[in-house]
Amino acid sequence: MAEEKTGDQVEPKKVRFSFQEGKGQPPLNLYLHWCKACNICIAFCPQKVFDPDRDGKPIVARPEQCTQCAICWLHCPDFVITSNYK
Amino acid sequence: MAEEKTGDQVEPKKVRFSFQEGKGQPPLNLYLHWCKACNICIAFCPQKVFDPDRDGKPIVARPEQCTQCAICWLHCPDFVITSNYK
Amino acid sequence: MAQSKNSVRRLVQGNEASMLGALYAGCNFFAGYPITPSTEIAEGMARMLPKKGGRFIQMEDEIGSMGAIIGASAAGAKTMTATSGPGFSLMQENIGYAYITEVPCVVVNVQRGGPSTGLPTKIGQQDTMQARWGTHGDYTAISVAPASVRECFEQTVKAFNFSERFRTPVTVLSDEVLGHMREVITLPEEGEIEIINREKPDVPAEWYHHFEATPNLVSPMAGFGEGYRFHMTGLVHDPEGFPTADTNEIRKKLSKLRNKIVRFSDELVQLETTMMDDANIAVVAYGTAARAAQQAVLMARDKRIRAGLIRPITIWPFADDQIRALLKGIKTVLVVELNMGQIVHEVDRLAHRHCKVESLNRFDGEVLDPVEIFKRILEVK
Amino acid sequence: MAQSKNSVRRLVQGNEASMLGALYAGCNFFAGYPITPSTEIAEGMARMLPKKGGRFIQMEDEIGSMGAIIGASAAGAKTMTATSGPGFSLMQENIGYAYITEVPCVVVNVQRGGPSTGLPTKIGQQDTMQARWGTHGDYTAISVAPASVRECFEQTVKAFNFSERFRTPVTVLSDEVLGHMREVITLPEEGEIEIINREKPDVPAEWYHHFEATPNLVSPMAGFGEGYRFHMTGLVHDPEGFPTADTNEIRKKLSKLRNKIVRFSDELVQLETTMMDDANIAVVAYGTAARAAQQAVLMARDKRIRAGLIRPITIWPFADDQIRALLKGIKTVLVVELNMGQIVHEVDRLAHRHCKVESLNRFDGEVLDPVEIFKRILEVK
Amino acid sequence: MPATVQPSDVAYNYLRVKKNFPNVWCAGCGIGTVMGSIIRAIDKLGYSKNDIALVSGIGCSSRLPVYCDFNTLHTTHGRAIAFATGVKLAKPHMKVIVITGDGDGLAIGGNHFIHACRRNIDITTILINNHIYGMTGGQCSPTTAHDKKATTAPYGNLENTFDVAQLAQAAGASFVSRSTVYHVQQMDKLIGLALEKKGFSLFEAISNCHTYYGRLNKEGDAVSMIQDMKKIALPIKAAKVLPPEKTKGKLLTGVLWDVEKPEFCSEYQKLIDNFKDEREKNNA
Amino acid sequence: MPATVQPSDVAYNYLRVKKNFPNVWCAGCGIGTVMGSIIRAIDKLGYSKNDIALVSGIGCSSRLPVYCDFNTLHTTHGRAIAFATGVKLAKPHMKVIVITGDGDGLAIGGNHFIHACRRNIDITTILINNHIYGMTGGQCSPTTAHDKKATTAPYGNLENTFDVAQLAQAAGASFVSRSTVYHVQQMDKLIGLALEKKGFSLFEAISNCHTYYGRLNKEGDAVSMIQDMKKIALPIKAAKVLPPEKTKGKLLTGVLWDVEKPEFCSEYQKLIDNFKDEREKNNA
Amino acid sequence: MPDTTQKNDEKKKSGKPGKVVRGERYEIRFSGSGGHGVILAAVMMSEAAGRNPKLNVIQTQSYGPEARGGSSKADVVISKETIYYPKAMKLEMLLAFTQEACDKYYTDLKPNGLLVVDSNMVTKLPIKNSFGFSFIRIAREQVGHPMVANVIALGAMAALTGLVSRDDLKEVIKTRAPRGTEEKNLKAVKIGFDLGLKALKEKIG
Amino acid sequence: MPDTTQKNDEKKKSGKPGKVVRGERYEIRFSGSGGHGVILAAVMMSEAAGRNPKLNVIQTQSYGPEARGGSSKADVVISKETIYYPKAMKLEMLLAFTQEACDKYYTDLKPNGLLVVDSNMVTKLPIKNSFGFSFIRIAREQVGHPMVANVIALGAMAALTGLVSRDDLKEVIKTRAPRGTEEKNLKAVKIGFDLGLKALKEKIG
Ligand SMILES: Cc1ncc(C[n+]2csc(CCOP(=O)(O)OP(=O)(O)O)c2C)c(N)n1
Ligand SMILES: Cc1ncc(C[n+]2csc(CCOP(=O)(O)OP(=O)(O)O)c2C)c(N)n1
Ligand code: SF4
Ligand code: SF4
Ligand code: SF4
Ligand code: SF4
Ligand code: SF4
Ligand code: SF4
Ligand SMILES: [Mg+2]
Ligand SMILES: [Mg+2]
Repeated sequence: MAEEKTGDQVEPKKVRFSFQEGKGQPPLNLYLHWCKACNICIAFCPQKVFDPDRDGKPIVARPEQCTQCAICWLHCPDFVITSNYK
Repeated sequence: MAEEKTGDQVEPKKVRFSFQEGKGQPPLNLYLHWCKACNICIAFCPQKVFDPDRDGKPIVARPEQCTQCAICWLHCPDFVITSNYK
Repeated sequence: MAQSKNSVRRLVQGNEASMLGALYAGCNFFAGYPITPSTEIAEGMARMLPKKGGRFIQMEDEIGSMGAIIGASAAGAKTMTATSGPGFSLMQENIGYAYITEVPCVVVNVQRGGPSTGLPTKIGQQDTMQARWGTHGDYTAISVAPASVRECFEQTVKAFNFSERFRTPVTVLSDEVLGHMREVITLPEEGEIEIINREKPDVPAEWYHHFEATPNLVSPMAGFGEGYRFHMTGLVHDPEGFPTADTNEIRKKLSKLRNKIVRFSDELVQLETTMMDDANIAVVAYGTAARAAQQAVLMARDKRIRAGLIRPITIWPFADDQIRALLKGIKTVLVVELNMGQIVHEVDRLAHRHCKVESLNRFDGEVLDPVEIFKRILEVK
Repeated sequence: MAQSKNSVRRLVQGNEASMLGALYAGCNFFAGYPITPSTEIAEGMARMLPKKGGRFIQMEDEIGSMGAIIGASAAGAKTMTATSGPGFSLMQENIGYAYITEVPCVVVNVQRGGPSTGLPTKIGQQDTMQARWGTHGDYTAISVAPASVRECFEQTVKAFNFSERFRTPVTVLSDEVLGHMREVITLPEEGEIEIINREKPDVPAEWYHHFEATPNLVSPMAGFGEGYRFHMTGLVHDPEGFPTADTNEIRKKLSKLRNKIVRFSDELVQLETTMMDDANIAVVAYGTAARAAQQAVLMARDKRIRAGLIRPITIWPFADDQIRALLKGIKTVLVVELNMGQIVHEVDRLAHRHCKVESLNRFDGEVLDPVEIFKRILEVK
Repeated sequence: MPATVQPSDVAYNYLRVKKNFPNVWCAGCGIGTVMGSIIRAIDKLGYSKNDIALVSGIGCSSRLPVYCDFNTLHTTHGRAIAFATGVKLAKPHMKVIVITGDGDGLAIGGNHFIHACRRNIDITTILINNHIYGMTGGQCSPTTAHDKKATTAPYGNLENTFDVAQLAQAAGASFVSRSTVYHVQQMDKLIGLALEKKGFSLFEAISNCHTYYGRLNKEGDAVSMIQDMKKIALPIKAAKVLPPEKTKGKLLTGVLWDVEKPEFCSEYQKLIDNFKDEREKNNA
Repeated sequence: MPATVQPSDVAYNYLRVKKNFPNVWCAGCGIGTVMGSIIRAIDKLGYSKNDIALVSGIGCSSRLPVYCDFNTLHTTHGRAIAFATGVKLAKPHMKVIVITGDGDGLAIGGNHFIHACRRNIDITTILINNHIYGMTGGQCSPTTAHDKKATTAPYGNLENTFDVAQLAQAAGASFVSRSTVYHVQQMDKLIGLALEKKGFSLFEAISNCHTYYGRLNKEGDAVSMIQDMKKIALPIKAAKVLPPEKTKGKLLTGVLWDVEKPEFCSEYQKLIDNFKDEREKNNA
Repeated sequence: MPDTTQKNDEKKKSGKPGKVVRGERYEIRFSGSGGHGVILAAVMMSEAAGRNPKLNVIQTQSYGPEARGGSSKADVVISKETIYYPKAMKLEMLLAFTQEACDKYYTDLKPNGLLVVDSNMVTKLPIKNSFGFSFIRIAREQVGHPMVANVIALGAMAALTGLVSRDDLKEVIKTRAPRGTEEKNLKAVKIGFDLGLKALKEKIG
Repeated sequence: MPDTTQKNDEKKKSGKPGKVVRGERYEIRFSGSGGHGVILAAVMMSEAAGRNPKLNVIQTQSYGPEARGGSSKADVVISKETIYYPKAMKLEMLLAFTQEACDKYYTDLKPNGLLVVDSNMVTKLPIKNSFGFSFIRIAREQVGHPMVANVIALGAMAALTGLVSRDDLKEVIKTRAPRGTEEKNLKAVKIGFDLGLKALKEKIG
């Protein structure tokens, strides 16, 4: 029960997913129709993967940095984010 | 807080009131109109002062034994018993 | 006649009959909170239900009791609660929830004298209008009022039938005298009274809509845990059960609540008449008051007064058409109630122009005496 | 005109006006539980009362709120609560307690669409009958229905006045549109509207009976802690306030509850008419619906249709005599309500034989449009 | 007469003797005994009758106020504390005492109870716990022990019970105490302490309903039920120095909880006073 | 992808995606996050959707069930537990989950809450505590801290708060746990444990209402409120080994209480089975 | 309700209603105070009478304002015809266990109605047509239990009215008496029935 | 309610009612979604209009089914005569912050009614008679706060309608703007008013 010890729920992952611009699929899918631009994913992503668009919704700006740590999709209150790695 | 220690609320009194048949007033007054013959006073009097009458209401049978310990009047749920000693 | 076990004549109390009627109708869940003079119903249920595999729970209050029977009914049970005035008032919010979510359940109100704590051990018929208008918002209510121990049984069965047939809460308006009275009666045997159960869906779960529009306006009803997953809410909702703000859907939903009952009120109306054929003075009374009125009508007939009795058993929906027809040619109608005048307003609406509407009311916790009523018949005739 | 601070015209919301009206009337205690669309009243009270030395409390629910305002009124305060349908249903039991113990207090019901949770942010006028019949037992209710922001203020003051004058709870039937609407108005100045306070006893404490029989049927009322020690109970009681089983006393007590209001209903009835002098078609409407109806009547007059408007402001007791008189000579009466038809039943009772009673109802959370009403006038005229 | 012994007739100064007596309770019902304690505690504290309000709900226990010559309010079932809250806020100088039963105060009235605890409003609640609904004829209450019988638990109660004191404490009450109708002098004292406490104070009086609870559970008449209380009670002070096995199954009595925390009426008064000060400052 | 990381799209198997989305909650409201946890916990336990009932009252949090493809019942304000009790007793094999808020579950619904605890009926209650009434626009709730602002506490809250966990425990619940919308994986796990517990189990989810609570109390937007949760939370296991001064003002998270006691539905089943046995014996 | 009436869901069967023949109502009241068990006695009387298939029986009671204390009464109405009004109107027979009850209810007796009292409790007899028995004393002395006084009285009244048979009474007592007290109650009812018969004989004879 | 009517407690004053002259209603709607502050703008407009003692003003709004989210609208009705029906019937002017609101409400405009939109948000204009302003962009760029877009729009609409004066608007903003934002809002209203005047001139000129 690691999270009980630290109060933190996610350990930084060691694995780094390789993603290269123009190659393969992006690490995440965003169903932005449901997104309300709350900024949680953007602020909480430890790898700074997202940038906000004009409306404040996330753009996967640095896909190659994503570690699939799950923080963004676990916190997103609107079920916007799904992962492409299964 | 003696009663907190023993769980008992009344210590037996040392004083014994003198009452003699035919002399002075009885130790207690009973307003029997309110009495419901519950038997509490009779059962709880440590000095066995009362006897029940035909209806189960108390009779001050042994007035000379009353120590004015207050048990009867404190317990009587119907405010029947008052003391003549003040 | 070979008597089955049930058909033995026996001395039964009104509240006991209500309880037995519920079991006869298949009630398998009861939640309640004790209150005089209804408590014997809960006590009987506590004793009987576990024996029949049903469940009884004493809730923390009447609000909880009403909530629990709605929840249990949503989950497929046939459910009932019993109470009296103060508890009935507390149940109103949740009764409204049962109206809008169209959940069948039965509420027995063994009426006592009111308002407020009032006269806990005395009779009243003062919750008649409350049974119709007690909760906020628009809806249409069904209530029945028994007048004998046998009817406490029968009308509880009917209440379940109406409730299941129309997917709506139904109130049984009993009263203190009826509830505590004992009569030697023969209880109906199994099969003697038809039992109606809610229609279950026959479509696949994907197609199921909990509030589907149907020709008779009553939607088939699945229960929780039966493979049909659906949503229920006290917000105005669409046929699927989801909240809606579409004025058209709202109008349809609320109209359905009314029309499913109003359009079929002939199925609901139960009315008993005595010697109305040649009557020129009609007495209208229900529940315990009707028994005194019946006696009074007989006394009047003895004196060659052409009195008759109209006794609504179904109080809501009110028997408008039937009573209007019965009052044709009647000179005076005397409405006898154990309250300050409640259904007299309905009769007033229905009375023809030449028909005098009079009332006789008692609200001091006692039943009207037949002689009192008889005297009043003499006065107003 | 030298304008005092109060007489400045300003934009006021309906709920704010109700709140200000209460303060104007001297309300010094408010207990409530938030519910849309009434919450602004509680919020305003929370802000204002401590400034005026009064007290506000948010209770754990509406039952508690109603209990608290009755308790505070028994202890001498002028008290109010505000709610909407679901809360109003929950308050019914304790409202009945206020009836029988004759405790003045004001309940503002800012109506929303029902039944149940219904349409929390939409308008309804569906609790009209509930305000009359919502709690169990026999009693007579007083309710007023404002139709403008200024009237939200005025009628709250009146509600306090009626409540204090008659020692009884009074309901203000506001609605979502009124509550949230803003109008530029001039608030009454101090002294502009008369304030009535409950009559206090002038006898020595030993002689004081909390429910003493008086010529106007309203007993002087001492508060707790004022040297008059008395008993209050929801059981039917004698003039001293002690429970009684004497049928005579019971009859007297319950009759008092009715008669103190019925006999003085002329003091209570408030009715506004527009162009009824030569009308042959009358529209009856109240609250927000009346504003649409008023516009529709003007449209009809433009088309030379002799329409008029009857607007009851006091809903209960219903203005029987006044409306009966106004309907003399009227051919058609059109009752316009934002519900499925509630006071139409009352109008029906009162309409003369030759007078057709029609109704126009809307219950989808929207206000009737003047054009809709106008069209219906054309249809039924 | 020894000074420690309570005079026997103070009660008469506080009873509405002209009406209502003999009281409605069954012969031997402990509620009358609790009433005596309340009256003596008030008398001892020297409060003025005019400043005392007794507020109750519905139940045998809730019938108590009608017999006492105070400001008395017999409300609806379960709602006494809500009404009392109004009384207290309208007349903050008054001593407001709620009289309730285990059904009235904890079943239907449980919510008002825990919220009054939380608010820590200066009300003293005397909860007469007879483990059953007496008034309506012996139904189960939230304090009817598991397996015990009641008319709505004919095969034994399937539910668990509240520990009233623990509930009150967890909900936020600032004073919690308990005794029984056997321990009358302890009751007198604890009620006095509860009344003197600023904040929400609870006194739980264990009482006998031999008519229903006793009969259904074969616990005998009033006398034997009251005598049983003697056996089961254990003063908390004594309990504290005993090993756990000796306190198991015992009913702890005495002051069970006593803390200081913000009290609602005083907090409100501060708010009012602040505004007053502000106004005065502005006017000056 | 590491095995411990939750798949991101299980939720879609449980959402009523065709209607009702996007959900009604404000941008960043934690209720949606709690919904994700509930779904993942259920998925992990492999329960059948048909056997799950989600029952709620009224409030923002109580809107949760409408989005989930279970048997869902959105009841009246404060009454979810009462309705759920009926559901459970009618279909004892079902997993009945109550979704409620601090206002719904503890203010108006406080009584059903404590009684369900007492009865120890096998229902899991997920109480989303945002310390305010969100739905009606920011009024005070029983968990709004003393001195904090709300629209009905414009000068700061004069009342004290419930410690929900302590209240549930004192009232008789058999399992009590707590976490925050910051600690999503802890939430997933604790909800799973609560669901697996036989008896009344509580999971309190601390959530953010930045729209009202945050604005009125200057606690910033969703992100900053959620980040604050990280600072204040302290796992109970860690707290147990810390000195008291280090745990003061902290929000304990984890499993706070877990005991075995008689559960209502099983007790009832025994009663029914007894009668069945008796009948069968008599017939044999 | 009554069979003689028409339900709207049936076809109207009855022809023109003429003069209605109504059977005689036989009304008995049991009265006393809380502990006297008058309701149980009335219930037993009703059930016994109901064993006769030709009789209709209704039993009602009235509680005081409280569930406990105060005087209590229980009425039994017996008739060959349908009983409409369920409460007693004119009593054929009144049993009074207390003076208070006697004073309160004797005026409800028919002109020739019979008053039965516990002669130790009711010492002032308001009317002549009465029987006194020491029910409570006999219960204590002969059955060892004052509580069965009500059943002794029941027996006596059964004998005096002739409405129910000894056997029917016995059957009823077997089912209605609290468990474990059947024997005592059977003994009590025998005593009472014999007392009643004896008194009747004396009166007639 | 209206002054033209008779209260039963007064003496009926008015004579025969003839043809009723009604003042023109001037109806404006502010629409957008949750965060756009359309209600506050409508309230400010109403209060400013109300400063003219000759005008009657009513402001209403409608909430979606929820307290939050969805599109919201606020109406202002202004008239020299008593206003009976409080809701807008035929709009003189409609402000739309979103395309959704625009599409939903433009049909409520009078034949010659004017549509005012945020030209970045509303790109498909359903009618010709319209003005577009970049309210939100201007708010961000010139006031540093997108939140004051509503007040800029208010200023523009005030100028376009000519119903309320610049001074009245200012006064109102001082009291109605959230504390601490007065300056920003005053600046915003000035910008808006000027924008409106300019647009008007261009149109007319
Ligand atoms: C709303 C409502 N529900 C139910 C009742 C019936 N009722 C009266 S007293 C009571 C129980 C009282 O129990 P308790 O408080 O323990 O008092 P006791 O009689 O045991 O002293 C009940 C259920 C009522 N009067 N009002
Ligand atoms: C009987 C009743 N009273 C009041 C309301 C209004 N109401 C709806 S939600 C709510 C408060 C909800 O608070 P909480 O449970 O904390 O939910 P949140 O919105 O904060 O998630 C209130 C008071 C209602 N719907 N019904
Ligand atoms: S999974 Fe989400 S939070 Fe984690 S690194 Fe990738 S984008 Fe960032
Ligand atoms: S957390 Fe979800 S809703 Fe919030 S900005 Fe990111 S994707 Fe959008
Ligand atoms: S005071 Fe009472 S109890 Fe004590 S000895 Fe005297 S009679 Fe007995
Ligand atoms: S305790 Fe009181 S009521 Fe009981 S027997 Fe003694 S005097 Fe009578
Ligand atoms: S029923 Fe029980 S609680 Fe009520 S008075 Fe009798 S003994 Fe006391
Ligand atoms: S108001 Fe508060 S609780 Fe409700 S959805 Fe918005 S942030 Fe969440
Ligand atoms: Mg009790
Ligand atoms: Mg909340």
